[in-house]
Amino acid sequence: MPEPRPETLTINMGPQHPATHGVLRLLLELEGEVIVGTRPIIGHLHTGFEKEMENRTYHQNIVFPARIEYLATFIEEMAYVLAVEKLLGITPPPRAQVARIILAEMSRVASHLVFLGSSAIDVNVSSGFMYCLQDREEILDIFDMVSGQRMMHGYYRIGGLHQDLPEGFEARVRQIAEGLAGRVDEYDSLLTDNLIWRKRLEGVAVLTPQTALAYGCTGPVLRGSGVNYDVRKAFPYGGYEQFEFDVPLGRNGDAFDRYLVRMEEMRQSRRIILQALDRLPGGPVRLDDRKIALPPRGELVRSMEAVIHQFKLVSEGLHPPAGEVYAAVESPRGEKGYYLVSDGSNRPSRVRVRAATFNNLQALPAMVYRGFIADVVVAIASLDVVLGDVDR
Amino acid sequence: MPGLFKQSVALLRGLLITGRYLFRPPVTILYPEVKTRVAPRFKGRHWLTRYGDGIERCVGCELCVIVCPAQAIYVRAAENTPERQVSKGERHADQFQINMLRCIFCGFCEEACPTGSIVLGQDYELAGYSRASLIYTKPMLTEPYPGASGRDPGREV
Amino acid sequence: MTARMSPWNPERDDAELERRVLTTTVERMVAWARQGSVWPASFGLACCAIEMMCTAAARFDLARFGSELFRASPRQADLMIVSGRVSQKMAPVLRHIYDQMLEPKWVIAMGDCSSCGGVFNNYALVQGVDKIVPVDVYVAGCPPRPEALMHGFLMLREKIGATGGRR
Amino acid sequence: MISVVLVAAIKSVLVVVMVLAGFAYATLLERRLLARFQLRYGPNRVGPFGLLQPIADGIKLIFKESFMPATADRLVYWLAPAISMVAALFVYAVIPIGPEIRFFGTTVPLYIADVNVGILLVLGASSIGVYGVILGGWSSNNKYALLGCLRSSAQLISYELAIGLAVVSVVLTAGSLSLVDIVNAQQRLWFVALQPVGFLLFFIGALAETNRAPFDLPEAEQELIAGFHTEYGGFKFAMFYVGEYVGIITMSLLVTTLFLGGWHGPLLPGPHWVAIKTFAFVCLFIWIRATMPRVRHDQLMAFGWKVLVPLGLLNVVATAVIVALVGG
Amino acid sequence: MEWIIFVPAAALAVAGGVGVIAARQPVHSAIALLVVLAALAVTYLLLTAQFIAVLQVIIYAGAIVVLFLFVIMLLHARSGEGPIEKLPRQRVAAAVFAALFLAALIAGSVAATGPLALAPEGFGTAQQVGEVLFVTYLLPFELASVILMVGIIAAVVLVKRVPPARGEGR
Amino acid sequence: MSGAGACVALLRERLRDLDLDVTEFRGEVTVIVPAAQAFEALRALRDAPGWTPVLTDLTAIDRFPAEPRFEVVYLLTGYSPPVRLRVKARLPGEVAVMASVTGLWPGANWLEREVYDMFGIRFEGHPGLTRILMPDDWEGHPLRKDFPLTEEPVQFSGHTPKVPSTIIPKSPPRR
Repeated sequence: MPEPRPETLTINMGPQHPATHGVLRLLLELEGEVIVGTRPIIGHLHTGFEKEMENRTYHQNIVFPARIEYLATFIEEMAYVLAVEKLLGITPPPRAQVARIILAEMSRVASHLVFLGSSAIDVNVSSGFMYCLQDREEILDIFDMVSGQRMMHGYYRIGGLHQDLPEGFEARVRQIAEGLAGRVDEYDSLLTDNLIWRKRLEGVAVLTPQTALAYGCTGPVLRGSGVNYDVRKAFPYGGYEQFEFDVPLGRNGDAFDRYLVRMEEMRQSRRIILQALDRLPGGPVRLDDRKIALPPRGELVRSMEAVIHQFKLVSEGLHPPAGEVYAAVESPRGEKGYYLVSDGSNRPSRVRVRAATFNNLQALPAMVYRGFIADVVVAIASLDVVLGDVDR
Repeated sequence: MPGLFKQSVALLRGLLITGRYLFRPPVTILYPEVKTRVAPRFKGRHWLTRYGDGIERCVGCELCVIVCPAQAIYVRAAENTPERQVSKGERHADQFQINMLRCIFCGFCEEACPTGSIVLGQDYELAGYSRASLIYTKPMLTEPYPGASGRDPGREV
Repeated sequence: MTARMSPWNPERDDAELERRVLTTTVERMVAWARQGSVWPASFGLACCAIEMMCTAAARFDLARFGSELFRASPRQADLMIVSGRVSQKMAPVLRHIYDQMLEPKWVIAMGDCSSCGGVFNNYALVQGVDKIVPVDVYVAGCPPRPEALMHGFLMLREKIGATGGRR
Repeated sequence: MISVVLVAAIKSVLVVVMVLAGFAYATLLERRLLARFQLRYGPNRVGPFGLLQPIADGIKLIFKESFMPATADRLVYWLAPAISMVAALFVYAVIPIGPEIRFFGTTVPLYIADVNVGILLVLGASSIGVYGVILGGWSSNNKYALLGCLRSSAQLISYELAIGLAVVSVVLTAGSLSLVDIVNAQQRLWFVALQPVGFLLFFIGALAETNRAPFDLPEAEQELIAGFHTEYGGFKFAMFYVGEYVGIITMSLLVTTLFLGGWHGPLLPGPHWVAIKTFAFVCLFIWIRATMPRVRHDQLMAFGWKVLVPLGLLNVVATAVIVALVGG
Repeated sequence: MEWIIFVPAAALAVAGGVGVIAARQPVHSAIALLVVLAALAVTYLLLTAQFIAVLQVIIYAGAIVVLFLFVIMLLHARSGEGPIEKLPRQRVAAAVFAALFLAALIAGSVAATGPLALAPEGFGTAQQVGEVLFVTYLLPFELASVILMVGIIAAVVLVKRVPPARGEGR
Repeated sequence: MSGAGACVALLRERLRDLDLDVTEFRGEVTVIVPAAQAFEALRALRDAPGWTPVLTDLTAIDRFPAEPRFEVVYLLTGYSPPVRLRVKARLPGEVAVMASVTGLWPGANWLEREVYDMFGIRFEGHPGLTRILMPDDWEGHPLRKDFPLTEEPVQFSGHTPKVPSTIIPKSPPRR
């Protein structure tokens, strides 16, 4: 940003500001109320994930991804676990795969609900916020039931899942998925048709496809600008190639299109969940390889061998071959990738987290140029930033 | 003009939606009086469980210490003596501390425990006026009687 | 309608939090008022902030205790819920916001990261927000369930009721 | 002479107490009602049903540290919230809540003063109220507060115009500037039927004038932290708060008085009707807040100047023509 | 009876007037001006000219001084406090003129020894103001509005800047 | 452009004197180019017909104490058809300087700043190479292997334990 000109007013938005969805700091240069310069300052939530993960074993690292992007927790865990599995060259059992997809799509819905809720409160529809969070609670209840935690599940394991899905899981997921269509329709009529909502979002924070590509934007931000790229379709992972779903695209690249894309994605997630429930296979949920996955609990009392495996795997961790992989998933915010470099030891020698919002956020100055302060709020909301993901 | 009419109707419909909620009962859980029933798998406060006969399960193997990503557990093992047979193995945990403020409730310790001693219970009300008050020691962690943690004391692991 | 909780116990707690007997009626009235009207600053950092939002949302409804007025301006807030990890870069900002709040003010360290760094024991994070600001209540959990936060909040209320808001 | 002053003084005190109580419970009403729109309970723990919540809030704010930003303009920083509150309370001198009643053998009118330009006085008081906002925002020496106060005063001035035009049409219809006369003119037919456009204008203007959703830009916390009162805390903040909520009650009362026949209504005595109608409007304000997104500042100004003001002018002209034709 | 109200109001008006020129802070000047206007409104009320009093508040206090404040704040926000201009010669001239004006005032009030004239019936009512504005002095009134309009257009033209070409901030 | 192989072929054709080292692991193609020619190679890839690669990621690896110590990693993705290609350049520890690719992809701006912040690798031609995640006055580059994790012992009553990362020691690489 050039030196502030005398006739402009520089205001500092954040790092603690209600609209920045966390600890993002923006230096806005204003002419009146028109923005002529934006400088995002990030790093206020830098947690040192990459370094931390390089100092833990592959198994211990399972706890970290969900804390990086804390809104799409299951998708995050999936990304990391997939990366390690790719490094090891293994595939989890089919039941685990489908269960992961169900949980990932539920996570996506939960995350989009937070997006919707926080966008709503950013333009002061506090009720919409409450309804969205209440719907999310229903989903979190299922997560709690499955993993014992609402947000930081630690449920996925390298080579499968921690334990089988609980009793009554399918029925409850189905019930929520069935009800989801009505909920999304209700939000549609509460917000989409609302004149003020449209006026606030339409034509605001426009992102052209060229700019989006230049900044490496992904996810709904990119698709809102009309570029068809969804990791689930382009580089299918974890069994997504077996499911039918559409990738919604926007046309104008404004905040309204991104909002619509996310609304439609919730409907598509519902489709995937229902399909996955129909074809959820039986069988084990963890690989039967004692070098990778812990033995079943029951064996510990019967077999000395199992106890030895348990001790070895816990106290040493697993040892993938030397090499490097990049595994990406489609998180609610875009392409989330884990780039793991192994030197053959029990710790990754390099963990790189490719954060979708880091790239998306770079496009913010271009999006809000010559907009109003109020548009910045909408733009940040429509980017759906998670600062944990940006700063890592 | 028809556009204006449609828009006004949309605004009114928004009002109707929120208005409808006014007549629904609140979903609020009246927390301190009504405790939320967490899922059976819920990972809350830790317990060191006992067998049905009251013998402690923990053998002081320190696998939980090793696997803990936050290193929130500290165990000092001691030999069992014929006079004082605390656990079934050769050793038992002489000291067992968990720093609840470091623990992230991931459940890895429970998974790693070969005897099923450490379990994550249902209690989530963990708060204190000082950091030290949240370092739980063995007397606080050991279940007072078999099954107090809510887990079947007769289970194998 | 006060909550049934573990009573305020001075022995159990640190010396600086020792009980101060409220003598006059006015003091009691003020303590009662402060207890019933704790307005938190809307100060969200990381994962815990999401659970803090849930605490204010319909299912848990912190508003029942008169505390739903999350104030964007620290000047109007009484309580800072440090909800998430505090990085070295954020620490001065946090302190600044705390300084902007008017006395009497309280701090809840919500979750492991703000209480002591939690699982992130590394260069980037302040290992415990009590190194920057005085903390009244620590809530364990990663993140704590909304009920757990509420439990901590009720403990804080109890403390305010017992001390009248002075440290 | 003395007795006149005494009665006026007693009535003033009564009104101030009532209005302040009304303010306190308007905040509680808003919090409880908003909560019910959002499937929750709202404050219900402090006192029975949460009824003591506003009192707790008030005591807490009074006993909060008294504070002033180091760089603030001392005089103005103090003056602003006081202006805000006093201007809001002043209006009640002329708003009638009922006809005369018999009391200890004397006839006591249920209004403090029947000024023959009463409605203009209300407008005048609200134009003074702007100073609270503008000076408060300026004196805190904070960029957010300054932006908030500029926005806010621009908004208040613009929408005052719309309100003024709506009022003019009512005045033309009633043929008097006195609020008592205006209410009496509605004995047979409420002005909401005669002046539907005026009613709409006034209602929208009232939302904007009291900084309520969807026009609550001055304190748009997602954009400007807390707007003009960002730097205010404790009791001074409470005074702004009083000004704001009293404003809501005032506007509801005015809508009642100007368009809904004031104290006229079947069966119940006058003041009850005024209370019921006002309460309904306060609820409507809250309902709208629970539903509507916030408009953007430029959209707000455009709406005010390009839609409301021309509409108001047309309405005044049309009313004048009709009054001239019918009444002449 | 009226003296009880008139004297403080008049004193306040004078004090406010002094405040306008004496205050260092422009905002304080504006507030002092507000006091003057309010005190004047009170004196209008004493003349039973309620309508004029209220108009005084609405128009002067409600609009004009607000605009002053706007200007002050916008300038203040941009460039900080401007240096106080010292023009010694003007001060001398101002003092001379002020003295002359004071003398004229005193002379006028001494000369007016007759009984105080009562305000005419209906003085200051809406009807009377309307008649004066729209009947007696219609032409000057409309001319004034045209002049104001010209001023507004000029201000807009002067202030309006051509927006810079669209470029993307970094 | 039908796949990563075609990209490599194109690179070979465009830059004949380029010293390419192509490896494949788990289906991912990595091209190692000399640091001095990395910019040329990346430009050739970006302008290659048939795809419009997006710079998905830009990061670095520290192989301390091995030399050359650093590897700068560019991950290119073509969206239609979906192709991924990883380009790496090795840098010595003493003069860790690369040519900035912000001219090719504006999105590289923050990514390069992050690499600078975390590894201390400088990018020449970058419009404003300053710290991005760490405070401006921070000393050191956290993701370098010789930068300590800076742990503190967990608080227990009456005991000071080892720091977390030493509980499970890093095992020597297995074959």
